[in-house]
Amino acid sequence: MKPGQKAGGLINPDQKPEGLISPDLTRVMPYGDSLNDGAVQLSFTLPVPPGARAKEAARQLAEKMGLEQAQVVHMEGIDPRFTFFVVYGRSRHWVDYSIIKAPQAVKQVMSKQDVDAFIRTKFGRRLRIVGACIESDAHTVGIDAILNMKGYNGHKGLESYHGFEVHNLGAQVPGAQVAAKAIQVDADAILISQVVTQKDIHLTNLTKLVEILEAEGIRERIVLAVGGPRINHQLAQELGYDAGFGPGTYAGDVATFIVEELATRLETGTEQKGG
Amino acid sequence: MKPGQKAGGLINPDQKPEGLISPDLTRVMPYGDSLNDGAVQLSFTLPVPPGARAKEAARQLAEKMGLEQAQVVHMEGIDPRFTFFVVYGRSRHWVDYSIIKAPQAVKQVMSKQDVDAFIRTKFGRRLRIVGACIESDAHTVGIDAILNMKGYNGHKGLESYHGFEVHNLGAQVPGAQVAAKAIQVDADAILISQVVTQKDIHLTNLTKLVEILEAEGIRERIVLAVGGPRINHQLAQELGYDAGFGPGTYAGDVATFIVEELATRLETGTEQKGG
Amino acid sequence: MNKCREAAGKIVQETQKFIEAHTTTSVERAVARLLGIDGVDSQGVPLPNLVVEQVQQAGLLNKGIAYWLANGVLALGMTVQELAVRVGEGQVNLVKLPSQGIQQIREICAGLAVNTVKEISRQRSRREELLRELGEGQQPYLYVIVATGNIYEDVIQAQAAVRQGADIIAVIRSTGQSLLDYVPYGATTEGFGGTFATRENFRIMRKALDEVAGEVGRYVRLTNYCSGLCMPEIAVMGALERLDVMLNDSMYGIIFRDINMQRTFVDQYFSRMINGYSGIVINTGEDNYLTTADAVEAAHTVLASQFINEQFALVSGVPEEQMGLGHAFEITPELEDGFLLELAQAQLVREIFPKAPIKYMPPTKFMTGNIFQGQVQNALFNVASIMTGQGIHLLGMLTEAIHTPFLQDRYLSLENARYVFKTMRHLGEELEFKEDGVIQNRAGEVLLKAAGLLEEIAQLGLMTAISKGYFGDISRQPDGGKGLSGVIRKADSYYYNPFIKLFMRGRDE
Amino acid sequence: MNKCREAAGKIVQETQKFIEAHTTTSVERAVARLLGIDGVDSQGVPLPNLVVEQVQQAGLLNKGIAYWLANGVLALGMTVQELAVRVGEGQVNLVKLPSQGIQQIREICAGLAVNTVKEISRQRSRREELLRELGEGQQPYLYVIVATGNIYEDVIQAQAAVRQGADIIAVIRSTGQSLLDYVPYGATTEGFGGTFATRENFRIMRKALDEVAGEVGRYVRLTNYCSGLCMPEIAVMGALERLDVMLNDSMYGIIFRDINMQRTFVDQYFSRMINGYSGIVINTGEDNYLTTADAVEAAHTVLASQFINEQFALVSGVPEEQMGLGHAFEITPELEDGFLLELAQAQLVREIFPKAPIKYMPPTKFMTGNIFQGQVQNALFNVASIMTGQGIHLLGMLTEAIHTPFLQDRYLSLENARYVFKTMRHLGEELEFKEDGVIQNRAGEVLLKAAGLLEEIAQLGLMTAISKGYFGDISRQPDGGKGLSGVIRKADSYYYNPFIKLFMRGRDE
Ligand code: B12
Ligand code: B12
Ligand SMILES: Cc1ncc(COP(=O)(O)O)c(C=O)c1O
Ligand SMILES: Cc1ncc(COP(=O)(O)O)c(C=O)c1O
Repeated sequence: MKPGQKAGGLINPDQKPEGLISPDLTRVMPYGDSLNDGAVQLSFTLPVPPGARAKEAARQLAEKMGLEQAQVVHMEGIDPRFTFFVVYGRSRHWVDYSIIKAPQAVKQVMSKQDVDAFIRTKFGRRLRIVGACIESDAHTVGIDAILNMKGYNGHKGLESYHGFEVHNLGAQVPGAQVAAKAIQVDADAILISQVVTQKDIHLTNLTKLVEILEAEGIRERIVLAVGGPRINHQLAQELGYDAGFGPGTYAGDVATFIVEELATRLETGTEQKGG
Repeated sequence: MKPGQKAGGLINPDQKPEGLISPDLTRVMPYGDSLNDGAVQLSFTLPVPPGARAKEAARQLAEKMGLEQAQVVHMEGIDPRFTFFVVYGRSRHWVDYSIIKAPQAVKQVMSKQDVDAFIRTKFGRRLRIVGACIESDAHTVGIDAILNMKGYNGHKGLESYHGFEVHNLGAQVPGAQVAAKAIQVDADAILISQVVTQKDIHLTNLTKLVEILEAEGIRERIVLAVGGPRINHQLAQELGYDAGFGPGTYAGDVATFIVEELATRLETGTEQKGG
Repeated sequence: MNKCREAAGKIVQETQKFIEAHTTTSVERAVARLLGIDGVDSQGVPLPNLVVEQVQQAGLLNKGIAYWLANGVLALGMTVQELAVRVGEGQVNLVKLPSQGIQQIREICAGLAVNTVKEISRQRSRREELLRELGEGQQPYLYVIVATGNIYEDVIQAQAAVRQGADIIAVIRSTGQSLLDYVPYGATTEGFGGTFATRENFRIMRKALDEVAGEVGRYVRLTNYCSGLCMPEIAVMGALERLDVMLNDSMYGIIFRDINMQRTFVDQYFSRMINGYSGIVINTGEDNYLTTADAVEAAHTVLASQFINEQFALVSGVPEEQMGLGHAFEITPELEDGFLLELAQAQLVREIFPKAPIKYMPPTKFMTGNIFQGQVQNALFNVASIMTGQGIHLLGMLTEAIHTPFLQDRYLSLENARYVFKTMRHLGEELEFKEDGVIQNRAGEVLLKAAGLLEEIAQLGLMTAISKGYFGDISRQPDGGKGLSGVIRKADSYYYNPFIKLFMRGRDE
Repeated sequence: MNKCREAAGKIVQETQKFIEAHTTTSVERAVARLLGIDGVDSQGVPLPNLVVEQVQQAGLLNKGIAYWLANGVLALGMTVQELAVRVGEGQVNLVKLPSQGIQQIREICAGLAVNTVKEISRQRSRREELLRELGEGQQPYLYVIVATGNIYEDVIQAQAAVRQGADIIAVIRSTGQSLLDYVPYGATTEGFGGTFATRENFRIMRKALDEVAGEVGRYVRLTNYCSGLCMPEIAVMGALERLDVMLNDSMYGIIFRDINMQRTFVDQYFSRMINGYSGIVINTGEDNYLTTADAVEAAHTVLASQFINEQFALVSGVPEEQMGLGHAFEITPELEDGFLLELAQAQLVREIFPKAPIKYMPPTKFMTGNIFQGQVQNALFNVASIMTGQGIHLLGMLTEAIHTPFLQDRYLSLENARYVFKTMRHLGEELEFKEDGVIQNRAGEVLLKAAGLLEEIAQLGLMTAISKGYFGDISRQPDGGKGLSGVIRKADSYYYNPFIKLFMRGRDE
């Protein structure tokens, strides 16, 4: 560059180019170091030995995934038959963020006081909760975080609410046992936790429970919710649950959902229980 | 599971299921922990604030890239306007590995002795090489690894070959200077290195050099090769070079290419120089 | 330190009285296996279960299954396996057969037992031979898990890991297996979060590892779980199929699987006897406390449990060299100077159990979906391990919070550890902890609290202590939990189990 | 250690004689800027270049540009800037104007100079004020680069980094700028591997950082490169726009950019004077040796260069507290106990220059496309830094071998370092290195070799030593390289530069 040439475009310093900071929300693309550069990182293993052909295969795969200028930046044979790749590229794809909906079980989380007050006024009795980590799953930390007095991250669990009577059945509880307990205590809500997801075992377990509850004729009578690291509200609803809760859930979220849901049912005449 | 139920399928232990170890090479898919599970890891940043909608946007993007069961396993707001994601999913895509070609500049690398012997017998004179890291690029380690006596990883550089006379011009050499030097020493080959690739500066620099060489009328007379961490043979050819060399190249690779290429030209009558 | 050992000794001696007066269905099934029974009936029910159930239903298991089997063999003149098959077919009822002379019965048993014990010794010698021949990796051993649910995929993953430097391969069990009151049979391809522990699966993996060990010129150890309702049976399978390491804890099942404590105590005793004799290193499960409890507050409970596990191991004939006592790197990343506390604990355990191949577990509960940061957490864990010279180093996986390891996850973790271990190989020897500094003081504090805890437990008795929630904040009742119905009071001198003497004698020689 | 300092002192004194007898076009352009000239002509050529070239072409720059500008101001009765604009328009030739009295000229100059120097002092006070008001991060400071090539994207990236914990933001320059013999002008959006260093870009980033500093309640330092053919001019721009840190090395340009050594030595002297006076911390570039040389073999050359940089800094008025001497974590991961050598070096540098805010560079050349392993390499670098208490900690990026950092790369690196620094905060204080161990011995060895090297260089003279390839294995000739034509012998007492006294006095006060 000679002095006469300008170093880059000369721009009026007072006029910040707006595009840089306000992406078009109807066409949101990944961002690496420039708006809409589409920068994406990938890693995967292919069942082929390392070499120029393997590298090209990885590049082609990335291209099929919609990456332009895909660069295989790392290739390592991790076994005679397998090769690991790290790829960077520019995604052609975009999403229309402006129309994305991600329905949540709860809009506005109530405080513990408010929940208790709401229960007192609306129901005039304690609500009965049965909770469990079902079938082969023994990960109780999540459900305990929701149910136990102590709670999680400073958020007390449902046991600490005046308005709830909590029956925490613990780990590896067969679905039938959950149903039996719910019938025994005449539960208002059943809270399920599922953490292990390998080979979609959680879907199997959760579906099975719904079937049991239906067979026992109590599905309609109770609020049925599920939580876990790979659960979200939409998935839960697809599985026949009333609500689903993912990572970062606290007792307050599910408490709010339960009372609001029961109140709605009461109003629409679908809640039948007494005190 | 009751004792009567079998734990998984009962399989004849002597008959190893072949599919598990021999993937179909016409439909190669990523491998996580089971053949053809398509497991792929992604990470990227979107220019939207974190939240349920952002997570859903990330999931949709992964889906557009062809991932099934895409799981956003990590979401972190790294600025009020930007969110970082880690996603795992199962790629629907596959590549036909059986037909992949990845042409390389050299098929069979010759030893140093063989190259020298080849030069002695075929050309009967030393071949003259001009090397440089051109334009704004100052990364000389790569070109030095190829040219300098010392070489790289125990592979001596071209200077150590009897059959080459090497002129290493160093860093940030303008294209015009490369051409001048090549004319001055009546070079047989020009070796270029390009390391910085941001905003495709390497493409600009490399194209410019070809134009200069053509303008000087020497392009056809010399073997022109380029190397660098983001260079491969195909890209180089597209840019008008005779060969391209990527990471892990040693002097032997390029030496073999130069002598083979010059020999071919000699045979087909396109090489014109004397000793 | 001595106080701790004394108190733990007292605790174990007390419990040992109960243990020695009892047997369990799973101990007896293990005996049946040791006498030569294997396989399933036409419904897939394991034969050891069928024979033991038959005797138990008659209320006669208190004499020991060995007695009944030998009696049957004598009465019907067939092999034990044939006998079991007949039981399975409903053609024989063991307790209805005419009684044979007790002298003869014992002779038959002794003969069968010696054969099996010899086979176990052969496997032990084979291991020693291979170790001599091939050598082994440097400590800390690199230990990784495979957990695809499919034994054939596991083999692929395991062999790749070995080629990447792994010294120990653990085949993780499917969820739920620990609560099965039988051991599944055959090669299996459908587990959840792990692969079923079956004898055939053990065999397949053993063969695969021996193969790749030859290739890499390094003996590769195989690990499985000797835990749950079938502890002793799995110990038998492991002994016969030359497993090298077994997850085996005296209290894990009680606390984390709600298995009845009487059952667990009796089961662990016999299983450890077998492990001890087979030269198998046991791995205890103290790390599990820290997945629910806070690692800073509960550090002393880990140490206390290690002392108890040590004493239980000693009384069942497991030498110190086979005690892979467990602990874990589980302090929150948010704590300033948290690493100093991790170092203190790691160094403390290392010094208190100098001969034990301490098992060090990676961060798990503070791992997140941020796999990039996960690599860093695991790197610091690797640093702590090499600085303090741990024995068995379980590799943390960057995807811990996401899925059981992919092929590439294991490769990345192994690369991480190999680099850290190499570049810091002798760092521990170069450094001294400041006198009276944070690290030394922390170690002292943890030891002191452990001693206090152990003395309290010694006073209360172990069962009462557990029922009061002394471990993992979880309280279990002596009559609660799964498997109590399988606990049987021995018929004193009528009870017969030929293996106890053989295994315990083996140790004294 | 004392031997090293003495030898380095001698080396610098020798070179200083040459330096003080010369000026350069870039020193004079810096003076022009300090006197108030800014902007470009209609062709985009910077006015400081135009005025200096005009005088140089007349062969009269040996009196100093200050003389000619003041003369012009007096002769034409306009401001310096107006004068420069006219020169740009070809309407004025400075050397053709009637000579004014030398007394008046010096007065005019002194007046203009004092104004600028006051402005610089104001910026320095403003920095101190903001530091008092907002406070700052703990050392080691977290230093990250932005390098999008576009100043507006840089701002976005920089602000995000600060929110993630960064203490220092460096705007990396585009490739090639260091060889430009002028400073580009205005806001720029198209650089390669970096963003052009222009005064406007400095201003935009300074404003953005002050903004976000207020938000996070922590002063954020801004770094750029005072390096290349325009060293002194960039020093002026940095002083006026309140940069806080400047890459500024006495030999980097010679060795790594093939800039003429006479030019560099003269330029670095005046630029350091400005940096010193402005309270700007200089960062030296010894880390660069290790990107080409082997870190184990060449460790002592790093140390030797640090001693030389220290002495050059001292003679130009840079106090120790502003000397960010550079070194780097660049030992191959393949070397057993390599980390021990890294620790030895880091500790050594720390102890030899106790007041200097040592700049510690991350692994670069052994970084690969394996970003996951890159996180681990960077984690160990972070460990070494916190254990030895470095001052300025340049964050390694997991994508080092791939591209200049993405937004997420910086976030991941910051998270890495924040975690390591927190969990190991006082680890260094807890540990002692074994007497006579590997680490201590290595440190001793490196120091000894550095002393030997410095004494050899002192004997040879620095220019000869460089021409013999003593640094970075690269040999440069006194008459070779770029920019020699810009070196001018001062016309002894006729040479006039009002700033030297002002800046050097400022220091003594
Ligand atoms: C702790 C732990 C254990 C402990 C469990 C102790 C206990 N009492 O829970 C122990 C050591 C026993 C264990 C064992 C096993 N584990 Co585990 N374990 C973990 C670990 C490290 C942490 C899980 C945890 O406690 N998270 C903290 C809680 C608070 O988070 P959470 O569960 O997501 O809960 C939150 C939300 O999801 C939600 N939530 C959850 N449930 C519910 C319910 C309701 C109603 C609501 C409203 C909300 C809600 O709210 C909670 C608070 O915000 C994870 C790895 C990891 N870092 O995530 C592996 C992990 C979950 N385990 C795993 C596996 C495979 C196992 C084993 C099967 C391994 C084996 N084969 O031996 C065993 C067997 C367990 C079994 N039978 O299920 C895998 C699961 C893989 C998969 N995706 O399928 C993981 C991911 C580890 C891995 N990468 O392999 N484990
Ligand atoms: C060392 C280094 C430097 C040194 C260079 C010293 C020197 N004399 O070369 C210094 C410190 C000076 C430097 C400076 C800069 N660097 Co630099 N540097 C690196 C680093 C760490 C290593 C590069 C290297 O030496 N690799 C080793 C060699 C052996 O590998 P190689 O070049 O790929 O060569 C092999 C093959 O590619 C091939 N090959 C290469 N050339 C040729 C030619 C032929 C003919 C053949 C046959 C083969 C061949 O064979 C070689 C041997 O196998 C990389 C990061 C990294 N870890 O890769 C960054 C990196 C290359 N640098 C980078 C940048 C941006 C810069 C700067 C522009 C930063 C700045 N703005 O100040 C400056 C300016 C330099 C300039 N003007 O070009 C970026 C480039 C980003 C991009 N993709 O565009 C990188 C990737 C770092 C980063 N992430 O930001 N750098
Ligand atoms: C001692 C012990 N046994 C068993 C297990 C495995 O659990 P499960 O009971 O589900 O097989 C663990 C967990 O790590 C353990 O530490
Ligand atoms: C002192 C110094 N100046 C400048 C640079 C940057 O290089 P360039 O000359 O390309 O601006 C570096 C590189 O890190 C450096 O250390």
